[in-house]
Parts: sequence; C-alpha cells; structure tokens
Amino acid sequence: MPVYSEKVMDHFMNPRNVGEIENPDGVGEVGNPVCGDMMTFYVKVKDNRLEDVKFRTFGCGAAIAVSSMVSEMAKGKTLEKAMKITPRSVADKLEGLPKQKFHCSNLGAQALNKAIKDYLSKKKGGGKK
Amino acid sequence: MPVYSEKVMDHFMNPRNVGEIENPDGVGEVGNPVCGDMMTFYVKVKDNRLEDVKFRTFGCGAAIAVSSMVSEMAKGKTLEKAMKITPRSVADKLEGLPKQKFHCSNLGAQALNKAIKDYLSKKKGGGKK
Amino acid sequence: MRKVYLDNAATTPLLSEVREAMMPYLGDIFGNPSSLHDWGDGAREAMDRARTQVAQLISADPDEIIFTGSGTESNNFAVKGLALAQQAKGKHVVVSAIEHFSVLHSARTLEKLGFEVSEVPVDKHGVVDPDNVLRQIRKDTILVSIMHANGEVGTIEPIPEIARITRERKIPFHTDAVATAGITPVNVAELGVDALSLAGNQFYGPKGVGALWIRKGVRIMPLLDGGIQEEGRRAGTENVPAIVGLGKAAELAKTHMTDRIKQLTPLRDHLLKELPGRIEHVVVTGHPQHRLPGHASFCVEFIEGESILMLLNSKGIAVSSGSACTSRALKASHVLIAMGLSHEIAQGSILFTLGIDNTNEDIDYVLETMPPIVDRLRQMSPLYAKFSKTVKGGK
Amino acid sequence: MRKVYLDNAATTPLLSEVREAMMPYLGDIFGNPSSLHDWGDGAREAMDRARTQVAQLISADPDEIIFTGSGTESNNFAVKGLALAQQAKGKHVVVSAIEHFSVLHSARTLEKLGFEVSEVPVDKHGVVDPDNVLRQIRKDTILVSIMHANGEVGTIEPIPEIARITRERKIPFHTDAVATAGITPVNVAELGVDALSLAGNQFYGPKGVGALWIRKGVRIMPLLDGGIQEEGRRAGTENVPAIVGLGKAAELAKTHMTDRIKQLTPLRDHLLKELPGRIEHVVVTGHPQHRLPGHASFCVEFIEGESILMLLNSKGIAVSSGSACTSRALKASHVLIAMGLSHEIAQGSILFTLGIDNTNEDIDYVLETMPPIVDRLRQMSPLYAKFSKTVKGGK
Ligand SMILES: Cc1ncc(COP(=O)(O)O)c(C=O)c1O
Ligand SMILES: Cc1ncc(COP(=O)(O)O)c(C=O)c1O
Repeated sequence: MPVYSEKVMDHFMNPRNVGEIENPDGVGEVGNPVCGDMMTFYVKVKDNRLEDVKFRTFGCGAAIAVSSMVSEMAKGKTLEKAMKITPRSVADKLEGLPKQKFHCSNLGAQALNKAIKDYLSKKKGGGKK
Repeated sequence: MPVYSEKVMDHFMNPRNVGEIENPDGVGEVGNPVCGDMMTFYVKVKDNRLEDVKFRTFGCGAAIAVSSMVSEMAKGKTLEKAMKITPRSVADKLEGLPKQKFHCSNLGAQALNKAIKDYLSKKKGGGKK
Repeated sequence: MRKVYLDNAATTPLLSEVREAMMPYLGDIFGNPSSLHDWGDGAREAMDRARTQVAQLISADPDEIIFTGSGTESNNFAVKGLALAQQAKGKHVVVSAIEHFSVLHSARTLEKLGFEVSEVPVDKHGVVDPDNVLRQIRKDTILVSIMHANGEVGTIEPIPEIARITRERKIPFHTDAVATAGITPVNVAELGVDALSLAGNQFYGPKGVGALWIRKGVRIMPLLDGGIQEEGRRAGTENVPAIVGLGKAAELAKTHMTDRIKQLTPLRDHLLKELPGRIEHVVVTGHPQHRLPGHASFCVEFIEGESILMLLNSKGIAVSSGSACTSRALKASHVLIAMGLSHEIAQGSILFTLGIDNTNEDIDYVLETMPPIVDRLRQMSPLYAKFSKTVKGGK
Repeated sequence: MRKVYLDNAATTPLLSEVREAMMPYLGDIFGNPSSLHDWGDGAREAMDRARTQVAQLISADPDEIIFTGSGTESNNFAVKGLALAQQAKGKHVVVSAIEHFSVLHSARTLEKLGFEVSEVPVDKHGVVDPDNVLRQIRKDTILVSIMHANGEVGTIEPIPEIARITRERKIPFHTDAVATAGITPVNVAELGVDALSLAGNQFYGPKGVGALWIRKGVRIMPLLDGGIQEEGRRAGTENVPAIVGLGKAAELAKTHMTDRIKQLTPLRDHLLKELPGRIEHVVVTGHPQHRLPGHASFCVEFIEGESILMLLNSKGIAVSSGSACTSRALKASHVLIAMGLSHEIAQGSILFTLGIDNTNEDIDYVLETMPPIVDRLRQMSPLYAKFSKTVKGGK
C-alpha cells in the first residue's frame, strides 16, 4: 500500500477549486504553519446553497487533497448539509488517509464550517443593521 | 582466522604421547569436569631427565593439543628445564590459542609440573625411607 | 568426503526461492521504505507483503508484527521492553531456567535496573511444569517469559497451559519461539501468549532479521529509539532485502511445514534410537516425544563435546556441542545443568539438528562415523580410564 | 521520463561489486560464524576480513569494531551503553540540539533512567561551538555525543576541537558519523573521539548493518544481551552477508573517496548557487562551506516540503523533506528550529542529497523542473497570497 490512495493523489495533483472568491460571503481560516497545515476557505452562498467554494492551502499532500475534496463535496450543497461534512466522510471519500494525516481531514471540515459560520454571523449582523 | 591454528589442529588430530606409563615415577592431575578440562600427566625420570611423558586428557580441542604439545616439549628435557615450560611458551609453540582457551595452556604446564613435583617428593620420601 | 550439515539450529541454509525473492531489493528496488517518493514505494510495498506473510505463519494480524534484526533482538526487546513498560505495576519477572541467553541475560540486565527475577525449574526432560510457573507468580509479577522450545535439547514447552495461568492474572506472557516458528505449527491465539519472538535464519530465511509479534494493546518500550519506523516501536532504516526474505521463508514454511515435519521426524527418530545402541554410555537429552522434529541431542559420557564436534568435522559432519552463540564459551550448558545432569556428563553434549536437505544416508553416515571417534577420545580420557579400572575392572 | 535519485541521505543504491561480494554468503557459505566446524569457518573468515576493511576506512584497529544492525542501533548502543557503563561516576550527558533522533531519543530514555541531559545549541548554520560544549560540561558529565555531520543540513561539526575539551576531562566522547563515514575522510585518531557510529547504507553498502567503533579500554554496556558474539558486546547471530557487504563498501569508499568527492562537490555547488537564483525566497540551510560533498538543502518559503517532494516525484525526481525516518511525522525539523528558522520557513524544507550516479544533467533537470512546481504550490498557498498582498501590493 502506498502512503496515499489514488484518490488522494488525484486531488493532490489536480486540486479542484483552488483560489479565492472575490467578495466572498464567508471566509474560514484554520491551522497555522507551526502545526504544519493552514487552510483558508471562501464560500459564496445563494438560496441557502453553497454556490461556490474555493480554498487556499499551505501544507502536505494530504492537506491539499483534503481541501480539494471538501470543496468538491460542499459545492452545491445546502448550508445544513455542508455543515454535516465530517472528517470521517472526507477521509472516506478520499479512500482513506494515513493515520498521521488524519488531522488534515479535521482541518478541512473545520475550515469549511468556519467559512459557513462566518457567512451566517455576517448575515445575522447584516439583518440587524 | 579459524578458531585454532594449524599447529593446534595437528596436535589435536594426532596427539603425541597419549596414554599411561606403567609404574610412573610421577603423576600429576589437574582440573575437573566442572571447569571443562581435566589432565593427568605421567612421567618417567632417568638421570634427571624426563625419559618418558604420557598424558590423558578430558577436554576441548585446545586441551588435547596443549597436553600433546607439553608432552612433546617436556620429553627428554632435564627436570629443571621441563619445569620452566610456561603456559605462554606452550601457547607460542602452538602458534597461538584463542583467548578463551588460554587457560588450557595453564593447565597443561601445571599438570606436568605437578607430575615432576610428585616425582621429586616421592624421591625425597623414598630417600628418607 | 561426504559433507553432512547437521547444525540447523545454529543456522539454516538460505532457500534459493528466498534468495530470488530478495534479489530485486539488493538491486533496483533499493529505496528507503520511509521515503515518500517512488523509490520508497517499492520497498514499502515489499515490507507490507512480508509483514502479511510472517503474520500468516503464526496466524496473527500483520499490524502486530515488528521486524527486528535477530531472534536475540526480539528477545531483548520483548523482555526489557515489556518489563519497562509495565514497571509502574510491579517489578517482578518470571523466566524459566533454560531460556536462551538472550532472555536470561536480558532478565539479568533488568535486575540491574531494580527488577527481581525468578527462575522456574525444569524436570529431567527440560519441561517446565505450569504449576511451577504459578508458584513463582506474585502480586507484582509483570512479565512471564517461557520459551516455546529449547534449541539445545529440543523440548517443546506446554505454552497454552502456562498462558491459561498468566491470562487469568492479566500478566503479559512472552514466548521465545525462535526454535519453533517456521518449523512446527505456531498459532498465537492457540498458544495464548501476548508476545512471541522468531528469527529468519532458523527456517531457511536470511540472517539479520527476526520479528516480534506483540498483541494489540500490550504496551512495550522501544529497545531502539529514534525514527518512526515500525510505528515508532523499532527505529532504524529497515533491512528490506532481509525482511523480504523472512516473508518468503515464512510463506514457504507455512506451505511445506507438514511435509518437512514428515521428512525430518523419522530421520531424527532413527538417530535417537540407533546412536545409543552403537555407543555405550550415551544419554539422550530432552524430551523423548515432545521435541522439535529435526532435533536429536545426546550427552556422551567421559569425553567432551567440542572434541567430538571437531573429529566429526574432520569427517565432514557439522554438529554443535551446545547453542552456537556459546560454542566458544567454556562452561557446561545451563540447560543441561538445570535438567539435573552432572557437569561431567553435561560436558559431553552433542547435538544433531536436521534440515530439509538431510537424507537417510546422512544419518547412516553419522551412525557409522561416530563410534570410532568416541572410542578414540575415550582412550584419551582420564575419566574413562578411571571408569574402566573401577567398574569394568570390577566386572 | 527522466529518473533522478537525489535522496542518497535516506539510503544509497547498492554497488554491484558489493552485491557480488555478498552473494556467496547468501549461498553456499551460509554457516554461523560461531560454529566450530568448517561451515562456520568461511563465515568467520569473511567477518574478520570485513572487520579489517571497516577499521581501515576509519583508521582504527579491527578489534575495536563492533558490528550492529543499523546506524540507529550503533547510536542507541553508544549513548545508552556508554552512559550506563559510567553511571557510577555521574549521570549527566551532553548532546547537541541537532542530533539524529536515534541519539536524542536515546538520551531521552536515559532521562527516564535518572540521567540528566543537556543540549548544546547551534548557530544559524547548524554549527556547534566547542565553547558551548565546554559550558555544558559538569563534574558529573560522563558522556558527550555530538554528531560528525548532520544529515538534514549537511553541516560538518568541529569534532577535533570538541574532543580536545573532552579528552582533557577524560569524558567519553561519542560521535555519530553515519552521515560522514564512507563519504568524507574519517580518522578516529584525528577526530580524537572514543566511540563512533557508522552505517552501510549511507555509502553504497547494504541496509541492515552498521558498526560502532569503540576505543580499546572504554567500557560499554551491551544493548543486545545474549550470546558471546562480538566479544560479548553485541549478541545475536551475525548478519554475515550484510557485514561482508559493509566491508566491501568500506574498502571501495576508501579507494574512491577522493574521486567521489571531486565528482559530487561541483554538482552540489552548482545546485546551491543556482536554485536560489531561479526561485525567489529560497534559503540555503546548513553551512555554506563546511558541508557534506553531495548535500544541498533549502527552505522554500510559503509552501510546505512534502508537497514539493510529491510534485518533484511526479517529475521523476526523488528528494526528501527532512530525514527519511521522520518523513511521515508532521512537526517541523528540530534541526532547522534549533538553527533559528521559524516554523513557517522550516516547513518548506527540501533536501537534495547527491550520489555517485548523478550527473550535471540531473542537476539541470532539477533547476528546470523545480521553479514551476514552486510556483504552482505558491498559487495555492494562503501564506503566499498574504505576502503578495502586503509586500508586493505595497511596492
Ligand atoms: C530458542 C532460541 N532463542 C533465541 C535464539 C537467538 O537467536 P539469534 O542468535 O539468531 O539472535 C536462539 C538461537 O539459536 C534460540 O535457539
Ligand atoms: C546522522 C545520522 N545518524 C543516524 C542515522 C540513522 O541511520 P539508520 O536509520 O540507517 O539507522 C541517520 C540516518 O540517515 C543519520 O543521518
């Protein structure tokens, strides 16, 4: 068994949704270079759905593949469904991750969540204004 | 380097002077099966010389080779010269012994010595009689 | 001159299939298994395969296999590593009196670190009585290590019965299966142990590689600290070719075990039965039935083992006079002494360990060659001379 | 696709001469070196020859060489064995902050056994200042272990200067020469050390074998207890083929060392000089001059080493992002952090370790392949995006 599954390699070599959304509806940043991985997720929301998801990631092969997979899984989903994306489901979709790399899938789900929450809190704030 | 020198192998494979002297002038026995080696030397003395030397040995290859070598070195020597045979000189004549086997050359010289001393003490005793 | 190798307990020849399996890893597939690039992949895959092969030999889970550099390392790792990992619970270790020195001396090192060690005696056949193990167990016992079979006398120990005792008390139980794994059936679940040592060069695999099986959940302290190889339990660049060879040898051992046992047992029995018939005052050592399939060991009275060995060697026959690693030490075997033999008799130890290359003719050659050798040495022996004078003279 | 192996610090390929030298010992000469019969002789003679070859590589006495199973084992043996043997005199050990984990984690194990360990810092090039060693030495210091060269950043340490300090105080001094022995000149007398570790797979020899040189008269406690192999200092059936291979590799290394250094140094210098010219924000790590001949290491800012490694691999280039044995751990290299680099920069570590198969074209291929890879990863990097917005945007 190689270190990474074919799926991980595919998402690492050809990551989906890399980049930044201009005027995003929400942004979520997690991790830092000390722990070795850092991800920023950008979301665009329309009709309670993730119309667009983009990310930037500093990190290992798994971190990049996880980011790509999370973005792909999230895109088009309702906010509720997107928030239910778990580290386990990301890892499963990637056909497994090495034990030491599992924390990357935590980070990916977290970053997406954070971006959605950012949108929700902004909306709330905006509604109040 | 093999464990034993060619000389040791020669004396082990073709030991000289194995056996017992009937009515020996002196007998020396050293060692015991607990320590792994046991030697009995028999000497026949004539005109202060070792006319005949024989031995029996229970022990490893080195013990047998040492016994054989000691017997060969001693035979024909004056008692004084025979008593000067040292463990070192035996080991040297055998072109060396492995470190762990050096005690065998001690035993060989000791057994010969003991046999000569046995002869000397008997002579003394006999003289007194 | 006929050449007969009967020292398979010291080490076995490498099977050509095993050598072939190793060759790519001495060639193009030279990468470090820890490397993340393609060069590492081949090495890593090979190790995973070998891990499965070794696991299957002993009916274990591949994740529970840790590769080591020898049977000795496996034993040091197990005894020291298990004891040190449990020392908060107690500092008492139980071993048998006939363990290999890699277990006994590891236990002695533990004593220097403040542990207490109890030795379980054996009977005259070298068998450990489980009740005697039970007697040594205390509240603070945190490790029991009893070998599966003894390499010097071939006796197979009642491991499942001992395991019943340790399991009930939740005491980790290690068995040194270096003499059995790959040779007789070894099934970790049936044995009931928590850790098990094995070595490649005992069953036609390479030197320089062994394994420790350790049951999931049992804690162990590394012997080799450093990198994160083997899940952090055994650091150091892995010996990939040897590990591949161990795996292949394990696979072949599993496939051919029954046949090999069928081949060796009658040869062994022939030797065990015939030799004492041809030479007076020869004692069979070890258990008459519960013994390794290719293992025939004796003590020849009145003479010493090394000199028998050397004269047999001069006739093309390779045997041992004890375990190989003590062959140049001088003292009588602690195994034979523990079995109650006198030093005098124990010094005459000689052991024939048969391998898959041996034939009936080999055994006949031994039976024919050995009596004159014994005779010749006895003629030199002061002990035999005394015996002849007293006993024979008295007849 | 071009295939370029630039991870010789992880492991080197086996030279065909070395493999040829090993083959008989994977074949007919399979005996156990401890065996007293003819089958043992060939193995024993081969080991003696290898011992001499290894001794000659480091200008030592063959009796002072102990064969081990890896560089890691040599380091564990030295650090634990020397400390435990001297513990009556004191329980303080000095190591550098950039030692390989096989030294650092051995020291940590000593701490668990009641020792105190002091770490000597390094400067920004990874150099240990002998004065800083002196500052750590106490009355109860019983061991100093400082590596000869660091495998991650290639820096060569001032061992003779440190040895002057330890010798005056009669403190045993061990050096981990795994990264230098067989690669650069190593002479134990000139280094002035008391013990030195080396490993075969660093200089085109086999995996699974290393050696510890230990000066006559220096006491050490065995790491592997058991039989009387290696004069009772390292038990276990010897890995004869690998030891033979180590010997042959040592002989070849001695013969060809000057030529190899002449070949590697300009290639390394080319890479060290050119890469930072082609990629912005690249830092050379390690000492600019006092470094291993084939060793070029960098940190690429804003991106992470493993992802660089993987993309280089997809172009046929094998490199490492740290030491192989930590390649799947996550933390930034302790070596780079000790040299004062930030975690952010240390994460971008990438190292090229050249070997005797490498050519100018290989280096050119790297210089051409790497910039677009870095670019691609930077386009993905939030750190680079921030940097561009602030610094670049500010221009
Ligand atoms: C029962 C047993 N345990 C351990 C060992 C040690 O094996 P090695 O010397 O290969 O490390 C042996 C060696 O024959 C053995 O018979
Ligand atoms: C300086 C140094 N010491 C020790 C080692 C450990 O060697 P091994 O993993 O082969 O046991 C390495 C490995 O590359 C090293 O670079």
